[in-house]
Amino acid sequence: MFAQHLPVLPIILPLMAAPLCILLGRSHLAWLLATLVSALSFVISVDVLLTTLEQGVLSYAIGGWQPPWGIEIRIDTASAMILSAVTGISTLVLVYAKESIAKEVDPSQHTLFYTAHLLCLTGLSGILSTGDAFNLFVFLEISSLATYTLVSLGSDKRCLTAAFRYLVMGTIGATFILIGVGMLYMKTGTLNMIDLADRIAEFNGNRTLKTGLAFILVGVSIKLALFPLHMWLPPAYTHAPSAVSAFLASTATKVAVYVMVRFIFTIYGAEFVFHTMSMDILLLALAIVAIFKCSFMATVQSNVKTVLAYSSVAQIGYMILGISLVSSVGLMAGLLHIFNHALMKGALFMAVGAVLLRTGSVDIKAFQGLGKQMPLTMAAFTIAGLSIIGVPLTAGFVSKWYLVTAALEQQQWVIAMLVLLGSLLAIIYIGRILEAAYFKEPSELTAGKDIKEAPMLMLVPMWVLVIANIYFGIDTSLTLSAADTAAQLLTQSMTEIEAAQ
Amino acid sequence: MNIWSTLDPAQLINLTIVVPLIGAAFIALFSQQPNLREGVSIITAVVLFTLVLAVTDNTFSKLSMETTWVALFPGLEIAYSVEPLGVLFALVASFLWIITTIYSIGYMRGHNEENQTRFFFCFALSISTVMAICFSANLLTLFIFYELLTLSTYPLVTHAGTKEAKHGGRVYLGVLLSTSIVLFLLAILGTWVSAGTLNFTPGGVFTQAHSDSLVALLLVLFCYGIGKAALMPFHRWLPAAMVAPTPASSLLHAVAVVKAGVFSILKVVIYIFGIDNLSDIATTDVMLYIGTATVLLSSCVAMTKDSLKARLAYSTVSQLSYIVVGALLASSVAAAGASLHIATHAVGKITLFFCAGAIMVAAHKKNISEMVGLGRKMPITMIAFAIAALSIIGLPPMAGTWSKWYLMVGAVEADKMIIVVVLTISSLLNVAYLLPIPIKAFFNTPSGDQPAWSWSETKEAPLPSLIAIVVTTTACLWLFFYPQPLIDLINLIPDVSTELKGRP
Amino acid sequence: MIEIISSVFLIVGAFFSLTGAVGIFKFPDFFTRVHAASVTDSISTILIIFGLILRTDFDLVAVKLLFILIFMLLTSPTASHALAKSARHGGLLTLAETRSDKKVGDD
Amino acid sequence: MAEIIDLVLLGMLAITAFNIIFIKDLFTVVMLFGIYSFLSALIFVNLDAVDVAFTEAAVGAGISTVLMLGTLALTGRKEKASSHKTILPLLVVCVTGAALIYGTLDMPLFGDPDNPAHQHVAPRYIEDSPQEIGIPNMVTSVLASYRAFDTLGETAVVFAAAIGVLSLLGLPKRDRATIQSGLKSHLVLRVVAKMIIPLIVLFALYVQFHGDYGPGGGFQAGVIAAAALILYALVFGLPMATHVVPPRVLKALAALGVLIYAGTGVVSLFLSANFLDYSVLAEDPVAGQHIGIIAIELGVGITVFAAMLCIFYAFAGQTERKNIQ
Amino acid sequence: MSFIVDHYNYWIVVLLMMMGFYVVIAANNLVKKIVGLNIFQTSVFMMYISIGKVNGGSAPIAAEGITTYSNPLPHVLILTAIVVGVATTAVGLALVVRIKRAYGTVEENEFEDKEDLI
Repeated sequence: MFAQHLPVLPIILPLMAAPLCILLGRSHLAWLLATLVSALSFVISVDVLLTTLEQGVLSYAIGGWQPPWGIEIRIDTASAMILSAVTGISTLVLVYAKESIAKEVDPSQHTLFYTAHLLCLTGLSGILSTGDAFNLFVFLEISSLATYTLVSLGSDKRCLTAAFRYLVMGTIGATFILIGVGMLYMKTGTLNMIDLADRIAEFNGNRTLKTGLAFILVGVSIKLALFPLHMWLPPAYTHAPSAVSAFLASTATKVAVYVMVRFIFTIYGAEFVFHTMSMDILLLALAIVAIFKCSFMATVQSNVKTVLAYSSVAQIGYMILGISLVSSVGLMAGLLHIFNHALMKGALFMAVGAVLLRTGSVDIKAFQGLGKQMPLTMAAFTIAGLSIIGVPLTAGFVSKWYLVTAALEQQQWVIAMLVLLGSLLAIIYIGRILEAAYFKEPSELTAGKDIKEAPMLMLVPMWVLVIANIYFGIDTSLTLSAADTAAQLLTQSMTEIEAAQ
Repeated sequence: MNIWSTLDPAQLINLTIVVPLIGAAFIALFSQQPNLREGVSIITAVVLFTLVLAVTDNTFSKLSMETTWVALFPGLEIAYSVEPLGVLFALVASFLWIITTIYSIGYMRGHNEENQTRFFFCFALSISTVMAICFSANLLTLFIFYELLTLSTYPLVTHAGTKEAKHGGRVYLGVLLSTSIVLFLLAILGTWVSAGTLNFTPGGVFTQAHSDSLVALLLVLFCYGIGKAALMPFHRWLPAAMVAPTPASSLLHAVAVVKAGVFSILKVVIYIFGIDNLSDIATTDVMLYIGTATVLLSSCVAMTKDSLKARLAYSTVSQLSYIVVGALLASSVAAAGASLHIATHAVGKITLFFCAGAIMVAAHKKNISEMVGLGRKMPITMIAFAIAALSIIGLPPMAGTWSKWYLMVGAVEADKMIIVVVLTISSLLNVAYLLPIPIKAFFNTPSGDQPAWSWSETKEAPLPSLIAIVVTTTACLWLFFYPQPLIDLINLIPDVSTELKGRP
Repeated sequence: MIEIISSVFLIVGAFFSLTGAVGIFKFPDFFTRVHAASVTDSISTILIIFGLILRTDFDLVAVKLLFILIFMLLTSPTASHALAKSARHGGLLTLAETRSDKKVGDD
Repeated sequence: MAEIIDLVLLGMLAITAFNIIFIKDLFTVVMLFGIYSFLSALIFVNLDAVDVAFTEAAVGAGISTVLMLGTLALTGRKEKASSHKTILPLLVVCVTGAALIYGTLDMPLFGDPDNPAHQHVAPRYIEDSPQEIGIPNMVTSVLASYRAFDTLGETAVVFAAAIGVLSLLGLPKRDRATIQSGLKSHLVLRVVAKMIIPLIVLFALYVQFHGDYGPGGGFQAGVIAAAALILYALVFGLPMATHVVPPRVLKALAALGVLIYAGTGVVSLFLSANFLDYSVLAEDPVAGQHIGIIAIELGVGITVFAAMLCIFYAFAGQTERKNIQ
Repeated sequence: MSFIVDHYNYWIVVLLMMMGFYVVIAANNLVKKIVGLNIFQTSVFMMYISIGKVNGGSAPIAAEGITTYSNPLPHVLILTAIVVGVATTAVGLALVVRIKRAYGTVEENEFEDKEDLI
């Protein structure tokens, strides 16, 4: 009986489970509820994804009010694809979190942790599903507030300053988006994305709309940590509890990239953004700098979580690069990378969390000798690391393949080369950690300690992600068809214009 | 000869790739029982060889063998298709694997190495990837297994676990991964985007429609991207990889890895660019001269090296460039020579490495200067060394003669006399850096008076190693007298022939 | 007619309000300032609300305004009282006391 | 006339903001911020946004200021002079401002009834909502029905904030009444507080249920009710307040409010309508809408009340803790 | 002249926004940063409400005899945004309190000195 309501369920299930967690009060019950609800959302998202692949866009009018008067839930393949990744990762992270936060978070806050996690999930699902520009802002803020809370639960006091910085930057970003949406509304009188897109087309070159776009892009760029607005991200991911880092690194910034895609391709249209405003050159330049600067930063860090955080910023550069190539293949590569990167970063952060649990440190020195002591964890780290590098038969290779293809299709040989060179830096920063793990003797940090393999509850989700990395590196049919359909849908207007010319 | 005739030919390919993997699994399983483990290794090697023989048989009977594993991207699969050049390489690699396994047993036990299971395990893995490279039907498949080969041989390079080994391993991985990811992958993608296919197609995939500068650029990218071919200045990894245990060096860095590199170049030249179109490409000559420069320079470097393995390593760099030069000469005869050189150089160089390893195990000597008079202690090893050295130099009656001959003929055919000159000079250089070693060993004596030589004085390497050395030395000779099967095989390669064009 | 009366109320109310503001600036110390503010506040509230009531139709709105007035008359003096008392409690001295203690209070 | 008032208010806002930049005494800064909020509330009234003005006054000048003061009590009221770089921020601000000014050049005329914003979606709300929803306050109609999903999100945000503050500061323990706190010596204050606190609560209930007809609704009501208890806690001390409304109950109430809201939506799901479609809640769609709005406004009110009070408790608990030390 | 009359409202609002924004990014004291954030957001709210204004309109509460109403939609949006703002403020201030406890200061440059910057 709920078949037609499926699009809205991934939002309201976690939304209702969050207060229930508080009412339950007991942390293990809260954990169970959160995990089950998240898993259920995942199943629904996958179902929705398959439905969109068959039937195209799903639209659902909240409250029975037809858009543009009411708020519309609008799920196309791009949303459904990222939604599946987000809910899937969330489920795995929750399974993982039980053991992980037991060590890193004070027991009295476990229930709050699960509640905040569910709220964050609600926000992310909402952003991905909504078809209304202002509603997107609301959900963005739900997820952000929950995120600040989650980050501040870390055990190191530096998580507080990290969370505060994140809060200030995030709020500025959100306010910028608010300004931009206000300008859109001012000129068009509507907030529904599709309706907006129809009406913006009349105003090509309008100064208010241009400014609105600029503000939205800057705001979203803060949220997605596009260089040089990424300064909040490394401390936040470093000092947050590992489960939180794993979740945020693989979902939150990706969802922000999705928001950017949505605003550029659905609302404004590629024509306006890239031809009228020439945003592609700016984005391209920033993406390239992000890839190199932040990959380089990653190679000189001694805290492994910071390494991964900088790596995340660099990887976001790849996604933006895909978008800035202004082609269906480029966008597809970007979307693919959103999905694939979620898989790899999730696994990497989980592995690091396991190391933190067993050794009490995430310094690169703590990794020395772990290849023997925690073989399964380090094997997972290795495979996920190879995926980041983009070694064939891993998911990372697939997205890089399409990214370079997209660049070459535009005859951008230099950019193609730079993308590949960026992978070399990944070899260095992943390689350093692997070298420590496999070739160095245990350092004074861990010497003499009896270090055991991570508990089952952590290994299983970690390895599920690792296997997903390999699976989606070999059997690409699902991800490719989803990303392809999504990119086709999003760039429809663009191809129509090109055809007209 | 074909004991697998009951099998579907397409299944043979799968088997050649899977059998070493199964072997590897058993090796890991029997890690506690060395005899059983090494037994498994040898059996796997033999089975693999018979499989490759069966494939060869089918190739001669023009049976097409193809199989597809999985479609990685739309229109782009991990697929295999047998063609003669790959068969040639597979034959060489699988045959030498048997020998090397036998040799390793002696070497590893004689040397009391640690982590022997890991060694044999990775060995089997890398052979599996080599088989996949041999039979790959498109560049993507080739690339994937090319990378896997790098990764699976990395533990072999760093086997010793010393600081030196790690440094060597880092250079090895660094150079090979960087070149392959940045240049090779870029070249592949460039081909994919412009030509729309990555399948190995006789005559090449590029047409007149493709811009000349694009094709020229791609050629450079391929030549340098395939770092395993050790074209200067990306040759550093090869000497660095010599920190590996000798059996690993011998098989992988004289046969499997480097040959995978030049094999890839040959394959790209023949099936992606097409030999006939090669002369139209602007950068062919540039790369050709870089190849010849590599030939000469690395020979010169080799002369300065005292460490035997380092000298052999630079010799390998030089010899690999023969193949690159042969491939780029745009002549069918030179290509044939290059293909044949894969086989002849392999047997020659592996013998030399075996000898170097034997000297290390039996006499614990690494440097050439210490080998004075060693012929008395290790006569068989040093004789083998001398024969193999002659083969590398290209003197009859050794196998190397044929490949050099065809290369020279090809150079003449391509009207590039300078190459002929360079090859000749290079042979002289070979003489200069290889022959002194056996000469010193046999004819120089450390001190004036020596008692007459007797068998009791000898202290040869362990028996398995010795057997291996003898077998490969025999192969050096054998291939001089009976090169015909290989030449027949090479003549099956499209556009490649040992006959000069225009003459009946 | 009512209009005019109402306007007078409003203007006078506004005037008192203004005097209160001036007082805050002009009076020398905390206690006198609080005094100025609270006294004028009450009278101006009364006047303004009466002025407004006169402009209504004496319906529900007028009742609401009356409620507001009562509320303001309760809270505003209480707030002033609490403020002054807290200040006293916290040790703040009146102007006279400051002078007699010969302390330099220059604000 | 309205323009002049607008202009004067804006000028006063500018002066206030300008002072906030330069004043180092944080207590003054916070009070100025309260003034800023009040002034903006006045502007909202002047621009016909009475509901917004109501909320801004209650939240900006009320809750926010109280929380800021609470923070100042813990962190000290002086901003230290610093050699912080001012050039870069100034540059960023100038560029941003210039971009905004550029954006205003093509903006529709201020107050023009022909603006696109007044032509497209809004007319339906103005013309049809009194019939479709059956209540005169269009803001409430849009808030609670047309855009109910936004409001659900808003409730979740408040809930998330409560969760965040709880996880950061924790709730005060209920039985710590040994500490003397509150304003014991202020007899006048205590008496007056006793008189008006019930009135405030009554007023909150009025705002809650009168929101359909006039300005107000669950959110404002929740804030006002919370303000009543905040006053109580200030005058009689936190321990007394936690005795009246225990923190654990508040936590549960905050959760309950969200559940009531979302639950209303789920009920429509079970009545085979779309999520948050209230028309099916009664025979008559308009009556259904009314029921739905009352239900969700109640949810909002409960959550906001509980969350705001929770947040206040958490801050006040910290202050008490500091006092003990 | 009419250009100024039609836009002055937006310009002053922009000025206010930028003053708030300046406080956010330039202030060293965390409480002041939060105050700045609030000013910034409140000013943005004013921009929205300005959009909703219709000359000669009255508050959007249906009543007899009134035909022109101001646009209710921006009001709804801003109601939501105000709540979001106060929620952020609360969490931000809670963080400030914790930072004070952990570092003993709420001046940004002082606690930055105490942690090795990443």
